[in-house]
Amino acid sequence: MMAEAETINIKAPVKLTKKDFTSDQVVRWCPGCGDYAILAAMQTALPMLDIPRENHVFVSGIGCAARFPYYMETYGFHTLHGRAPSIATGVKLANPHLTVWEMTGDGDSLSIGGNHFIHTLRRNIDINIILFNNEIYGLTKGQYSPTSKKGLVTKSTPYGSVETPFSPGELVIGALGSFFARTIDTNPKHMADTFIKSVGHKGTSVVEILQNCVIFNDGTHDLITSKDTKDDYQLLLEHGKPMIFGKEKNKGIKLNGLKLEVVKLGENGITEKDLLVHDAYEADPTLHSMLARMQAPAFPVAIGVIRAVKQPTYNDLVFEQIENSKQKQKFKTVNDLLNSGETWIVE
Amino acid sequence: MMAEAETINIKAPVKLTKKDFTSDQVVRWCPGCGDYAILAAMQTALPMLDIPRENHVFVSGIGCAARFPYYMETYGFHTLHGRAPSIATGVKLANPHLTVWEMTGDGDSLSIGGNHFIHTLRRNIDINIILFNNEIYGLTKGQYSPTSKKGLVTKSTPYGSVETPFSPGELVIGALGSFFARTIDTNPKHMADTFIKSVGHKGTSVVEILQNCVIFNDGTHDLITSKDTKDDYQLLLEHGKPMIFGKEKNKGIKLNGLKLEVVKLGENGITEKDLLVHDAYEADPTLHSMLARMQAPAFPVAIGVIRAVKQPTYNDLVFEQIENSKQKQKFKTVNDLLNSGETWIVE
Amino acid sequence: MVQELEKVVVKFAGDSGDGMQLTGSQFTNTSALMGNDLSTFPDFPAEIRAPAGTYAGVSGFQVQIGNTEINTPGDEVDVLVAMNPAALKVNLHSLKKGGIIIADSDGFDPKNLNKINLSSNPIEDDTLSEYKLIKAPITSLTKKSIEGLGLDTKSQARCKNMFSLGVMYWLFNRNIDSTVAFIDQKFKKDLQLGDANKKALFAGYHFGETIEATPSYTVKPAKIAAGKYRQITGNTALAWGLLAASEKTAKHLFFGSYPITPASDILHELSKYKYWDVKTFQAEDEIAAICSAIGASYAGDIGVTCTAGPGLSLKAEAMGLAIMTELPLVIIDVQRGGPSTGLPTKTEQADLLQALYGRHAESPLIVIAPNTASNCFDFAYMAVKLSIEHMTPVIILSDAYLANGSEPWKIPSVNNLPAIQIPIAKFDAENKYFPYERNVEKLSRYWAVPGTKGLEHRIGGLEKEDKTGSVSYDPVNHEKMIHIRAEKVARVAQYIPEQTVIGKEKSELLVVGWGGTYGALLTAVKELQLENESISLAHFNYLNPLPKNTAEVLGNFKKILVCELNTGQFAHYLRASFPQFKYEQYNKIQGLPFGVRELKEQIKKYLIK
Amino acid sequence: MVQELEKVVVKFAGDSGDGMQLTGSQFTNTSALMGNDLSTFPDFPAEIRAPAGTYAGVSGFQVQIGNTEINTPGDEVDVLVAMNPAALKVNLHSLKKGGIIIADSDGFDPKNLNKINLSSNPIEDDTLSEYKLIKAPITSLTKKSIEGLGLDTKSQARCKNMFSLGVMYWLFNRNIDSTVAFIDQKFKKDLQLGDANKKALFAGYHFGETIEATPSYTVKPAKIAAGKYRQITGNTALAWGLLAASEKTAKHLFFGSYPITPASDILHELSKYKYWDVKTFQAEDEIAAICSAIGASYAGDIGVTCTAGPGLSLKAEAMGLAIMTELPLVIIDVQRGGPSTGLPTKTEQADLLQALYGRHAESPLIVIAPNTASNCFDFAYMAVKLSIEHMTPVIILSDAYLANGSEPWKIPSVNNLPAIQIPIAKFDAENKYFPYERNVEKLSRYWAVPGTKGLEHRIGGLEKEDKTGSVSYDPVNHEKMIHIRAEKVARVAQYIPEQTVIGKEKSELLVVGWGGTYGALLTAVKELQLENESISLAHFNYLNPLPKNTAEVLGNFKKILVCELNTGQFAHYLRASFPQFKYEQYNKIQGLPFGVRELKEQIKKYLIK
Ligand SMILES: Cc1ncc(C[n+]2csc(CCOP(=O)(O)OP(=O)(O)O)c2C)c(N)n1
Ligand SMILES: Cc1ncc(C[n+]2csc(CCOP(=O)(O)OP(=O)(O)O)c2C)c(N)n1
Ligand code: SF4
Ligand code: SF4
Ligand SMILES: [Mg+2]
Ligand SMILES: [Mg+2]
Repeated sequence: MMAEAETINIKAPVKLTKKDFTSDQVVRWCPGCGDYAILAAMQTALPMLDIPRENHVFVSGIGCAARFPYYMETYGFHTLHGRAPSIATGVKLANPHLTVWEMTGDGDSLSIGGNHFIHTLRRNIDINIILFNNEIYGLTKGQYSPTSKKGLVTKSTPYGSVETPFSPGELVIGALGSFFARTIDTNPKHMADTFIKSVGHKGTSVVEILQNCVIFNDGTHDLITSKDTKDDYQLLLEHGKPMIFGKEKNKGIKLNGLKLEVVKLGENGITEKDLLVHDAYEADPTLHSMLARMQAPAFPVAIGVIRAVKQPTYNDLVFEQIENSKQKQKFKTVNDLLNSGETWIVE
Repeated sequence: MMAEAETINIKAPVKLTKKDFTSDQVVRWCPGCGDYAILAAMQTALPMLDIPRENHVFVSGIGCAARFPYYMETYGFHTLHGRAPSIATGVKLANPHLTVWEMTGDGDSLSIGGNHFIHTLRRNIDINIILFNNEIYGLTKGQYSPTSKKGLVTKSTPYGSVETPFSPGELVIGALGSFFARTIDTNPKHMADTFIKSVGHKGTSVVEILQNCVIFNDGTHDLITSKDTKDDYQLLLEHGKPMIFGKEKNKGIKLNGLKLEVVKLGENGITEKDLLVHDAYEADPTLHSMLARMQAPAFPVAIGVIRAVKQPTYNDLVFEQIENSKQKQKFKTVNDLLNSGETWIVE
Repeated sequence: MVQELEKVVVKFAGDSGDGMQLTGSQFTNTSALMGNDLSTFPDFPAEIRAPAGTYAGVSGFQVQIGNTEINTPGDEVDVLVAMNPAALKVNLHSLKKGGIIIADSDGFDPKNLNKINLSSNPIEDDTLSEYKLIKAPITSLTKKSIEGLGLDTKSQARCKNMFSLGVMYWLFNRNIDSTVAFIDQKFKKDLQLGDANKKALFAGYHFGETIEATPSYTVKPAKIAAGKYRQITGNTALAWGLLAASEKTAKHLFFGSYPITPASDILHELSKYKYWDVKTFQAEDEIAAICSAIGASYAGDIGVTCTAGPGLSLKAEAMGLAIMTELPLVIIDVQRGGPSTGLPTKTEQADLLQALYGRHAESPLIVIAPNTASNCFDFAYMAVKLSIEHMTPVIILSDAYLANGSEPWKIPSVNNLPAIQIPIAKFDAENKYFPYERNVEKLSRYWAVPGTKGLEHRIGGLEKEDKTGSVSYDPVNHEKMIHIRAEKVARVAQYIPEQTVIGKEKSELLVVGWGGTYGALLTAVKELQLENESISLAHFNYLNPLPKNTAEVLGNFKKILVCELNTGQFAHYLRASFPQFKYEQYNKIQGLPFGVRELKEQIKKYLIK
Repeated sequence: MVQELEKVVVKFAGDSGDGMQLTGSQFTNTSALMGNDLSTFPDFPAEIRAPAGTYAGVSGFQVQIGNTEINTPGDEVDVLVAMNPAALKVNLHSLKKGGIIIADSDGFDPKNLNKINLSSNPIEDDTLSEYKLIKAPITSLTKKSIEGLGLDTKSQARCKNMFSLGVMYWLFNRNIDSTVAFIDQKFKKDLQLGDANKKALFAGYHFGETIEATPSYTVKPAKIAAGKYRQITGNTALAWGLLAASEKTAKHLFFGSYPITPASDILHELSKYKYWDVKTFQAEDEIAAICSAIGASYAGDIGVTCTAGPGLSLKAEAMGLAIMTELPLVIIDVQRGGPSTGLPTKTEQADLLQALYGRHAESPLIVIAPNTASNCFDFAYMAVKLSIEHMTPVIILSDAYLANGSEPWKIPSVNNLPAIQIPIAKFDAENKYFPYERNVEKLSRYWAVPGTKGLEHRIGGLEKEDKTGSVSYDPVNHEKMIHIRAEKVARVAQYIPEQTVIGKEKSELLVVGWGGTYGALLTAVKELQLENESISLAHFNYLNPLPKNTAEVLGNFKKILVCELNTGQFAHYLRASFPQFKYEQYNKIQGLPFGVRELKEQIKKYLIK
């Protein structure tokens, strides 16, 4: 089965260029913030899509990440903290031909916006949620977020946080999400590629970006992203490919009963054939959930499209109902409606 | 490993009886509503616990289900639509010695209250959430809810609902829930038993009750609950027991790769040994998730405690921090604090 | 003997499960078809189906019909149908002395008497000596009438409301045909049940004929304006007004809502019109509901959201966003009793100050209130018009009384509704589009809809720079924008009708009201005018901004009496807006509409010179 | 030559990353320790760290120090430290003609000039000819001074704020010791960096000495009341006031909050005091925050929640629940610029009407507002006292100006704070506990805490029956309860101080203010009084209910001028409450506090006879 993610019309950037997607606003993130790379990746990706500029709408909530729309020369709406999924839903239902992006932070979408997030996923509204996960509230100057590691000392947790962080991927799957991918602010090509795939997916796409906040949570993703360790702690998933990783490409992921395990190729007779082969399009979420859950240092962290399952979208179903009901329209005009049912004439 | 659920002090109802837990308020549910049986089961269960009556607090949101506290002769707080988890959190943190119940409907906790629901689970606040799932908004007279079956025709979906329903168990697990059980309004003993187990669990316990709304969604659980079909569509889970079901106790659940399948004992050489044995205390959520996901008619629906994993609770961790910090208290009194740091004397 | 009446108030009361709402509507429909003017007041409990026989379970439906203009469902009941003791007790206090009671004597059994702690049976002792009592064994007669149809007991019991309706039809010489047609239609898939209902209806009718306990009555058609009429409730009228606006503007309606009593029926009604591209989105909560509507408005639909008090509280933050981004948005608030969950099924007018001020910081918006069930249609339409033409949110304050009450409505033609100008921004290669450039008269900005080539732009909740709409923290710009937003709303006064006065323009006492209390105030004032009192009524529909002649109107009277179903919110607002006048108040806050008699009594206090 | 000054206004301005807030605080601390009275005004951008060198990135810290009473951070700046061209340009308009500018000449490089589109360098051309300009190559001198310590360039650059502080210390003859101690403490884990900071500080000091470009100044200690003093900001004072109330009542503090500018620091501060059983709960949103606080109050803690405007909007519904269930609850709103996201770091007083009316239906609660950074302590304490003693929610309206500004505070003793009576319900076998039985004077109900044997009861958001607290839909009971809840809040007027007047009790003009504008209004009024104007000030802390002598106070003046940082909300409220008086208004809504000079100018308009 070929998923939508693969069928998207990718064309050479003939008409539009990165510059066409760059607005005249001064970018106001802290120097060194991972958000710059995300912006650049987006501005690189969009010209590769066969979508007119005016059909892109960037909706965001509140947070550092949520400043994103100001910097894109497209339609943009910087809304309320946590409410971007609902605004985006309205935009998509008003005009399903638009490509709707939701740019959001871990606080914006998983803390105050958690409910809209899970309901959007359940409904499978065809929007692309780009989740900047810096595991901190950046804009409010450094409180722990629902993805902060347990024990983290922040302004609001001087004794260390006692909360277990959400695993965005698991939450997405628990909320019946049809698309989940993970990428990294230090890998521009992979980001751009993932954005394109998210557009290709019909339904709610969630792209988690491991993003570094240099000011309030510097280095939180270091183990996964830094030059020295990344090969050992990133598992680059590609559909149809075996799950191999490691500096020497000699480690792999194997299923052991209902658990995953890291194995070494060559050791104990393990060969590539023993490894799991990634199937992003499998409807059953069991393995996707396990992959999303993998955490360093016990496991490598899965990067790439973990899940991309074709499921009817809310917007398609609504417009189908609209079309179908037009076949058996009860009233032609509002005047007909007003004059329907029991009426009487006074002379 | 022995889970808390098993160690709870169950004692003969010496001092308290069902009557002691019955308030003087007239019960105002529709005749025939499943809620009556739930009330009776709760009033039967509580005397079996070694907990003084004044230590029970029933918190609820808004909905038919949420009327529950009025009928219990305990402390009770009928709060706001969707907000019961937050109120309950405040109660538990103010006084961790209280046994806090949250009585809620599918709309109350999964629609408007979804965010508080998942955050309560993530934090693992030690409260017991009893979720009356009638797959409808009862109190507002019959709109579809986030658990209504796709296609359901209701007042707000005259053309049928286009939304995929949440599976409460999967959502609980996606939100890192430590305890999930399912029970049925037609089985009073099992309900009472499950309530007791939920109290035994330290952490957020979610008990989903398949509840019948006679007025607006009559019979939605019929396949699972009716006399004729229930044996074939209920899988009664017990920790340590093989997963057997069916009128003739001749069907079972077997693992096939990463999927579950229904098998017949005796057919194709299948014996009890091939069946899965339930382990509610396994920390890895993979199998629990699969069990929670099983749906009739392809599968029987899992009834009983699906997951009960010991994990630190938010409240315990907070009170630990409080105690620990008392060892190295920086100031003795507020006066000390006011006089600390840089001060100067004006003469 | 048939006695002719000018008007009569009838009330059907029984258990929630007894079908009294249906009985009441049928009686109403038939009377409407027979040409009466009328007004209804359904009154049901917060519980879906509270225990049978208890006070909590009583469901009532009151209707006043007349051959003259009828503006309220009536203070006092002339004829009460009581299906059980609880229904009798709850309603007795509003029954006119000498009024008629039709009691289902089967319902007055020991079990039901017990439920409300009655030791003696009121239809047997002398409790009702001041009334005309018709004891009818409705339940058993119904059963008897449909014996042999093979219905189960539950279905049999469900027919008794038709029996009582039959009795009333006989009593009031009503035409039975339309109800027969209704039954045929409703039970077209269960002919047996349809048959049973009809049998019960006729049995009741014949029972009335047989016992002839009282004279029977008739109410002649009212002399009302010629035309085609129908009945309509406030909630339906709101829904239809939105549909009309959508048709007129050729813009799709997007309705984001979360169910809540007493507003949900608007969602139910609109969800039927998918074929007119109406998108009803049942959101996960009120915040998602309003935000989806804002998103839809941003993308070019007519965004509407709808709720009651608790939901209005939740929408406060998002209203601020719509104000800042200057997008059209209609917010319907069907007011109910509060605070908090309060009295969810009862009526009240206590959300006014919240509608005016219930958002952080300086955030003015338009507030309007319909005053009859039928003109809910006009104000829903008007809300869309104002919201789009002035690019600002509009709150409609309806209430539970208007929402559920119904009245005959002379059907308007959509063709005659005022045009709606849409300030759409178009691409123009010569002139750059600035999101906050404004129409010089209205100060409204122009609506640039995503998907339009060349108008790409960014908006949001941070303060905007004048004209460009860029984010601006400039102090002077902020003050300027605060004033522009306020002035934009203030200028709406130039586009709405002036305030009218019913009665003399200048006189002794001006009664002031707003919204759903119109029927009662009008009736009271007109009756007093007939009594030659020097009194007029100014009933407000436009609350913010107030009509531009408001001060003038108020200034023409020696005394002003503001009557509201709250503790005096409109009076408070008028006092702050026009402190030069003195305002007296009459307030009631019982979850009930005003009664005409109580109003007249109160008003008279201010007429003593 | 050392010149003595009565008071002086100093402003440090640079990039967000330049450490100007720290420099400002150190200068303030030292001045406080040297006995000056003072007032500060930190002013930072909404961005965490906007691009270096841009206007958006400018972060400022203003302080006025004096040997007399100081109530504001000052209108006009005497000495401006500008680290780059953007910082200079943004602040130049408020620099006094003839004032001193200390500019980091290294920061005025082509790159930075370019960023704000300057073609000519203002410290080289004649832009600053009307000022005294001290050009100091701060960046390069700093680097030089710490050469050889082996610091990387980034760390080196971070020391330049200490250099500029050193220059200022020399200029104002400040004692350098406390900053040295501060550095030692701060860098005790990185001695190298500590060393560098000290070296830079001394280098700056010596630079000042060396160039001797101007006379140096001194500001003698102020003659203020004897006692022990400290500095405090409004946010810290609010936090500590709550701690004091917790200690005094021996009840645990539960603080449920969701971070939001400018309120988050209260959460940060309180989260340190776990050892005093303070539970800070960082909720998932504002609704969960207030609800957790309500739950905690219900269970016997002191429930507090804290937010700014957008969050206050979100809490509206839950406030209604606390009102209906009559539980203690303190809601802190640190006001900021709006509407919507607005100007998140700027000050404003525009949430007043929302605090008064921003909930559905009739839902009165207590509203109070501190007026100085330090009396935030007292009003936080008072909020807890009123909330518990009267069993009703209390809103505290602070603002961004009070929140971040600091002033010297004569340290009070917790022992002297007024006692707090807790209306706790106790089990009594003789008398059944009724949840809605009331204290006859205050009308407050009694608090029955879960876990108390024999007091099991149920409460909730549906209307309550008088006394029993059972759910009641009774019309007359509803009206009664509405009135009781209103009267309960109204009676608080008997328990709060009467309104005082600064100046003559009876005179020509009464200036009226409330909350955070006190310092500016007081200074303006006092200066005018010195100019022999017939003027007094009534500054309100208790907004609902108003002090019981309010009408009396207002009635003693020929004219009343209400000054607010909004479009006139308090004036509107006074007009509605006491329509017998005429109110003039002066309003400013620029995200900035009042300046003394502008106030005097405006006030004078009403003093012309
Ligand atoms: C209703 C509301 N509550 C709180 C805030 C304050 N606030 C703004 S952004 C934010 C959290 C930002 O965290 P995140 O979404 O992770 O974004 P980041 O800044 O880290 O990119 C908070 C709490 C707000 N603006 N509105
Ligand atoms: C803020 C708010 N929004 C909406 C409502 C209306 N409302 C009350 S209960 C309910 C849904 C009830 O459904 P559920 O939780 O499934 O409970 P059930 O009645 O089915 O037991 C709704 C929408 C409300 N009371 N408050
Ligand atoms: S605070 Fe963190 S996330 Fe925000 S702009 Fe700065 S570095 Fe980026
Ligand atoms: S409406 Fe449904 S859920 Fe509610 S009380 Fe009636 S039967 Fe029960
Ligand atoms: Mg973040
Ligand atoms: Mg339900």
